[in-house]
Amino acid sequence: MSVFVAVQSDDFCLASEYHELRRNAACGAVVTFSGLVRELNDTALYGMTLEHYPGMTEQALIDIAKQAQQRWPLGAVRIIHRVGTLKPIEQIVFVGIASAHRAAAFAACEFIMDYLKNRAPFWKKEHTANGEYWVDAKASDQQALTRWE
Amino acid sequence: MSVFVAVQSDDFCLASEYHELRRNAACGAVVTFSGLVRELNDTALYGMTLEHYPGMTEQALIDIAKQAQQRWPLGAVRIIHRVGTLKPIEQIVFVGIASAHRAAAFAACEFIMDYLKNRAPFWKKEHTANGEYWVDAKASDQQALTRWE
Amino acid sequence: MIKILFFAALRERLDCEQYLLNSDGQTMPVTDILEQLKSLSDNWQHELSRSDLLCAVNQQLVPLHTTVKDGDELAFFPPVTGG
Amino acid sequence: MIKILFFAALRERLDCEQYLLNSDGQTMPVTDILEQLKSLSDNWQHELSRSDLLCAVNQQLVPLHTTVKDGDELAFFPPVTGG
Repeated sequence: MSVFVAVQSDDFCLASEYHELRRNAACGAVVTFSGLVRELNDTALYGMTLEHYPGMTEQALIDIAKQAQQRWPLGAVRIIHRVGTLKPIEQIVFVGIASAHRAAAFAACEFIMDYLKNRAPFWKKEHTANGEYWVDAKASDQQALTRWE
Repeated sequence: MSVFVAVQSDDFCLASEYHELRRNAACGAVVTFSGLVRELNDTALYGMTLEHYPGMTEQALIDIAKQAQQRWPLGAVRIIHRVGTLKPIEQIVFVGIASAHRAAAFAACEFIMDYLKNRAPFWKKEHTANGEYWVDAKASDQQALTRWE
Repeated sequence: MIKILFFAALRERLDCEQYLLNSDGQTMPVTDILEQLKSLSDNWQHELSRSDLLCAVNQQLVPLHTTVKDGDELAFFPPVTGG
Repeated sequence: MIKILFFAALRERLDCEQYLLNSDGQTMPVTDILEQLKSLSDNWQHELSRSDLLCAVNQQLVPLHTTVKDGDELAFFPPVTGG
């Protein structure tokens, strides 16, 4: 099992990540999740700033990847999270899984996103037409964890 | 909601598909599944031939995409399935979903793969060191449907 | 006339890709057509008796008791293995 | 000495990124440290009383009753919103 984790201000390239995930010839299933900066319902979004806790973020992502690895048979896990200032429709986060089994690949990818949303120390501040606001944590993200308990 | 379906002998490009899926600015979540020709446990695999029922395959994939659309709020669904002769580690199938919500994107992508595996008229014949064999349907694929009923 | 198609392992075992059945303008259940086809030979009898046989009428999966009519496209095939 | 870090909305509201606490070599629960910090001002009292306050010791999420010792890195922050 290979684990790759990165916290970076640079953008990432889905095609390169996929290329890495495909290296294991025993893995017939590759699932990817990409999270993008999306429009707001009520006001114009100019962009957002992602703050993080340097050092702890990388550690938290590795921990989450290892938990996934203990639950499902995985060939490779890649997690990238961006920090700094992002514009609308830019990429924020990538999680990619390679496995011999598609059910394991889907479950591990969703598990990692659910845990990342609740446990990895990142915080979003939105820059909108109405001012700057720290994003509130969503109850639905906390709720999502219950299915894995 | 946009639906794109293709049955083709040509390879596909994940980066191009992702580019299309990202067009909808309201969709912050993109999930992709890629199925690859993988090694066999017991013998060398030289490649496989994918037979299909022309006309019905496209129709079946559109039906499956529409069922997913009725269950979850989706921005875009893209399904590509290759036919003809494929070599090891080549791409077989792609399913990509864009949605405002990651849970919907994950569920729809897995739902489509589960239905495709049981309802879309494709058949694999493996070319191995021991001869040519039609692949047997797996009970686990049929079992996977029960969670959506 | 009803066009009957066979796919994959079934096509190979029957050594038949397409079979045209004169339906005399009648509608009939797929099960009746299956009985006619099974009477062609022991091999057809055996292959078309498999419990996992799938059937499509006009490119839609249907149960074997479905009725078909003149001009319909009927297809038989083994469990699908794509994806 | 215990290094205490604050992040995101909490950092802004306290107007404090880092606070060094002289622990006199003692071990103590995070709850005791919180009480000391709350006594600094009404604002600190208010901000550090939030029920959703999260705490990490040496970069691991921990409950507030966890004990810290000299040289530990302690951090307080609001619910995370990455991904």
